[in-house]
Amino acid sequence: MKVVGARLPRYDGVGHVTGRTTYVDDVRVPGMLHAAALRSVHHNARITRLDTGAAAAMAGVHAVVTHADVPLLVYGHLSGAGIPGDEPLLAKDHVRYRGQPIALVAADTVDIARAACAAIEVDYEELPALFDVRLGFDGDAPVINDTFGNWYDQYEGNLDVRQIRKGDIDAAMDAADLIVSGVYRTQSVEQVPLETQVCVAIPEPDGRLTIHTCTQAMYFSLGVVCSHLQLPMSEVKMVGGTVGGGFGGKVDTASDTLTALAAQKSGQPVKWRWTREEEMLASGNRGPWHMEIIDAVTSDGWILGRKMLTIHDAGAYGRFSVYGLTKHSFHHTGAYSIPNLHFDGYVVFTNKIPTTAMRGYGVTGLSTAIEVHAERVAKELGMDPYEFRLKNANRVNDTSPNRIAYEDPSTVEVLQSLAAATGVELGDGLRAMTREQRSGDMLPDHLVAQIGSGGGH
Amino acid sequence: MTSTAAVSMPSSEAEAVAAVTAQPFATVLAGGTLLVPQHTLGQVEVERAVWLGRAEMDGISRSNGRMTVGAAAPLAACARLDAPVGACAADVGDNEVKAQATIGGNICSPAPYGDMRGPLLALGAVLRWADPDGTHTGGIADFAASGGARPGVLLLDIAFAVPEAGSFVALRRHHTQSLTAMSVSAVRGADGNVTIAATGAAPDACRLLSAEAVLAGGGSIAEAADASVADADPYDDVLASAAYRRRVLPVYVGRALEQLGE
Amino acid sequence: MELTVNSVARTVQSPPLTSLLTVLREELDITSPKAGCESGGCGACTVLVDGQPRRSCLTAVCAVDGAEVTTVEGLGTPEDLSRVQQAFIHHYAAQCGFCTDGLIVAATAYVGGGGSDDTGDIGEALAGHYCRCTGYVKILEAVAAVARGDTFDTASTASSANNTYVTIAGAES
Amino acid sequence: MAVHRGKGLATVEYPTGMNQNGDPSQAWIKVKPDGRVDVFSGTADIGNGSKTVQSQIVAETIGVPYDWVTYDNSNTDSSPMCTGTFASRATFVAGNAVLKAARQVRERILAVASRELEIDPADLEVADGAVSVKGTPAKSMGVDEVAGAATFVHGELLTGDGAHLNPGAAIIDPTTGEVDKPPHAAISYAACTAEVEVDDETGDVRVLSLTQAYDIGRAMNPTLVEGQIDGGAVMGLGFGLLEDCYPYYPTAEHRGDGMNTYHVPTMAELPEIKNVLMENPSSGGPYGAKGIGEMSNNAQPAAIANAIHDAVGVWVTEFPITPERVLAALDAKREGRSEPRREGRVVAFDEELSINSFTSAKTWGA
Repeated sequence: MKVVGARLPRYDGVGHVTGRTTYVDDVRVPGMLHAAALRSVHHNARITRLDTGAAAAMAGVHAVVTHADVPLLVYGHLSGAGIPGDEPLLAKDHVRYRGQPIALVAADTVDIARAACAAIEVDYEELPALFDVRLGFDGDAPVINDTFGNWYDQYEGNLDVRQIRKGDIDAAMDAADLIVSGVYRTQSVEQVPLETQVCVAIPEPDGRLTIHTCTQAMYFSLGVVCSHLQLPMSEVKMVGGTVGGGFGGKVDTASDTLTALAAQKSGQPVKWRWTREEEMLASGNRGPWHMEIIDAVTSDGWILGRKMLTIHDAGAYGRFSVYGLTKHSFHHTGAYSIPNLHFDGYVVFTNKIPTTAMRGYGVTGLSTAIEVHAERVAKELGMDPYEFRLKNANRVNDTSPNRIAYEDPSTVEVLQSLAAATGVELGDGLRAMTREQRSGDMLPDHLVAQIGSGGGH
Repeated sequence: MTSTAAVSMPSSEAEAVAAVTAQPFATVLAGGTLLVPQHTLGQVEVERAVWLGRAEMDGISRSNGRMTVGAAAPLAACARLDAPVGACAADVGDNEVKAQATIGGNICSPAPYGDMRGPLLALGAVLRWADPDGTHTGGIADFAASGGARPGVLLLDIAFAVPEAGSFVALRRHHTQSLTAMSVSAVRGADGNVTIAATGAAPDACRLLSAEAVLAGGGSIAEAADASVADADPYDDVLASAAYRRRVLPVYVGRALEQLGE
Repeated sequence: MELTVNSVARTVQSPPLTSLLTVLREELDITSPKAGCESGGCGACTVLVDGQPRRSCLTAVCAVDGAEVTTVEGLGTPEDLSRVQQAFIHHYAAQCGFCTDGLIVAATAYVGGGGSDDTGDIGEALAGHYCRCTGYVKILEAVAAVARGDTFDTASTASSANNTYVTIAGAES
Repeated sequence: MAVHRGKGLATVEYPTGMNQNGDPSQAWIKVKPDGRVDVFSGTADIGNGSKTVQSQIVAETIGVPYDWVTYDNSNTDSSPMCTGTFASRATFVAGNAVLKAARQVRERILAVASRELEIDPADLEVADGAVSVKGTPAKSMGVDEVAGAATFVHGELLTGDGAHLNPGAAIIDPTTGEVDKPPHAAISYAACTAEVEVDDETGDVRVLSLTQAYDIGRAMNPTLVEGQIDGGAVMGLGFGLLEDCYPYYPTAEHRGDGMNTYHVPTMAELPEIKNVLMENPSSGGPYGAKGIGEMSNNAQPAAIANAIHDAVGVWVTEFPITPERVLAALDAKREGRSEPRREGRVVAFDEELSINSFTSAKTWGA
């Protein structure tokens, strides 16, 4: 191999260092209008009146887009995977988070667009808001989501919970020398791409739409736009592929769809670039996770079983959260083989920004919880943290929570490499460990039944 | 925002005063680090502005034990002064922002900006400002009481006695752009008296008179630090909670006094 | 108002309080300064004003009337890259590229002002520039390499000193 | 004041490709009459380097120099379907699509060269932009000549298309979570040690170093891998210590609306970062690749939390680990309130945070 493996420069490196790379905000189109959004000022409120008349009549305003202009108002990010949509592209009669878009104005200048947004008349009836997922199950909690209630309730088998059951958790708890529980809560994080959300939509003379997009996923966005606009894919050309940072936050495509609607309605090219404040306060972010772990362990350092409760704070709407929770459930043993599992996971809605993908989606908070818990258990056992981890590390043909045999695990080897790099002296037994299938001392009775047949990934 | 506000560019302090106080009253543009972005984002309306960049109001001079700093002196220049003023100025923004932001602009900016009010309060600095009624002098509090920064008012300079010693400590994330959550400035004057002021301990910069009194009465640093809480009126904001501010104010007061060599 | 932008005399029509960033991007169509935050917080819009790095989003255009403004377009071309530009390619200091233009401008001023190859010094000079992709490691290496006087092969990239490679047992090819 | 140092460890694993799979990528390639190769793929480059890596895969697979390859991901009219750049899938899944397309191109180059050279294609190889006879390197013709012959002599277009789809895994059993086939394309592994300094009077934490070991599958371009891992480390530091959209979570008050109130890491908190990169080729990835872009911010938060415990003996399990939270934990420890509940075999930490302390609507326990 000569090209693969070579330290070649970036394909787009020269463009990046000379200011020549064209990002969406750099696209110049004659006659381009500029857009601004009217967003909810409340966390939870009914919209009792929405009057865009004064705004639409302002000089320089070419289109005011509201829910009434969207051919298919509700379309789910995971509709293709059979998960119902729950989020209107623009709020109709209810706002469920502060910052939720209600209208988009396209005008000659962004100043006029902002002034027109301010001229839109909205009356709200404010309602109590819910922010703490731990309170979402209460009978007297405000109802957050019209489609699902306060937590997603349409998993396979009509369950309202994502479950993993493996082995015999009760037996593991009975057999344990120590039962260690802990609660881990990770926060909401904004992706903070240096390029804020931005879109340029152009109505073409042949009736098609060209959409310059900063999406991380042009075809996904094409599908979302065409669904909301009820157009065949041939009627929209997404132009993109060059993104000023995404980190998961540019998989949502609301800016593309709304800009396209404004371009359609005005008949002119429209640019919508979010301000940094909008990006920070209204764009989908990494969701918070509430995780409770109970490990059943032996005094010599084996993890016999794990009970885990996870509550994912989705914010006001589902977006990708069910996907994220399922991924989370599949990885809730982390880098370890734990044969007896009882996992319950919920996607709970609150009156916060709908959360979305971010680097490590579904797992970053999980890894954080698992690894602090592992350290606590090792400390409770009085055991060296390397030894505890290496002993329980997943190995070839150990099985994951969903019964897939690990093909090429390297937990053992990365730990050994890290120890060497940090000057940690591992004992002979730990230094000699490999990822090979368990046998001898490394295959105690409780792990025999979970060995798979191999051949998975 | 593409408002068509006219901007005049005076070439002396006197011209600047005349330009600012003429009708309709003008908004002062110094470094622009707050005004320009607010203007771009449509958050402020400017009818008329006066830019100080050529008004020769950026001098820093010392005579007879007093330091006089022109309101348009950039923070990068102020950062070369002794503590607490220098250390505080050095703590604002990164080098590019410091090169542009001015001490006058900082003083005139609302919390959580306006860090320089802390050290200047501790120093008992005298501000000189002009408005349509003439030129006035007074402390930070007097300037605020007069209505503070607004169109038609021009901060001219800031003067303070060079202290025998000064110190400055700040509660901020070790992070370049983070706003300072809380800061403590301490000054020992020629008379040996110690004055202490804080930002972020109350909604605006404040003197920590209780702590000063403990020191004046011969109390220890620890006693003074503990006493400082009585002068605080802490609050929650995005940078820190009220409880945390209350909890660590004595720590920072203690550190400022240690640094002062009390 | 008159500006010299990348050695070309330009007359500016925008109102005087307009930010230099808006003037460059929207009036003069010079798009390398980026509107990352428009509030002075990120550094993506930094340009040289009479040789000094300035946040163009914080600068009213009237305040630079008559000045010489240099953006990254004025520092080098694809055919004739400046050393800082070469270093950013060779040391892989640009990933998405959105912060890169401002960083190259600021780094050019740092090195041009005799800045050392000390990472702490570079960090202090450039710390107001956000990069969400690189973790800054390779940016600091690129700037240090320029300060050291290295020459750069832009057809290849350099590994950082902080990386070592191993192959898992049994997977050698 | 006392500043305490500590070290902490964390180990993580992470899947490549979309959870449950079922995320297709497609690509097609055409060769110009002078042998230059145009790749059309819908994979966005978000800074991760997918244009570079996929171009490398194509050049390697066909056997032409890297600079012969142009890569067009600019629009959905010319590019076929790609699910997108997320889920650490751009190198593995989309890379497999261009790999397959490139293999087809290579076969067609060999077929035309075979006719031109009158040699069985099995006896030919392509490298460095030339087709040569195995064992007789002197007998060769350039890929440019092959492409010219295809165009002007044989009336053919050298082209290739490829698609990659890991079949979607259904959740077979909603009760147990058992799946019928692997829900991931590959899994990668990593470990990290953080070294921190904690100020026990203010709760302030500074990360001095992050040392990390990553299973990277096979590095398509080692420099790009390093860039991903360095960037992930700093993002993980931000997650661990600095960043929070809702500083008073679960309330929604006092949100950071800009760069000076929401704390993305800057150069000012950059620790020393050292990486060990371990090649552990995956069976299904192009040239053994795995996706490591996302996992690279997963290990640092726990390593930092564990290092803080090592330094000052407190566990902070609500993130980010702000000075406020550290100091509150230190105060609790000083006041004897930090020990877990210990009853028999049970060691219960953090009971005040548990859902059990907030509601009886959902019961939870051992």
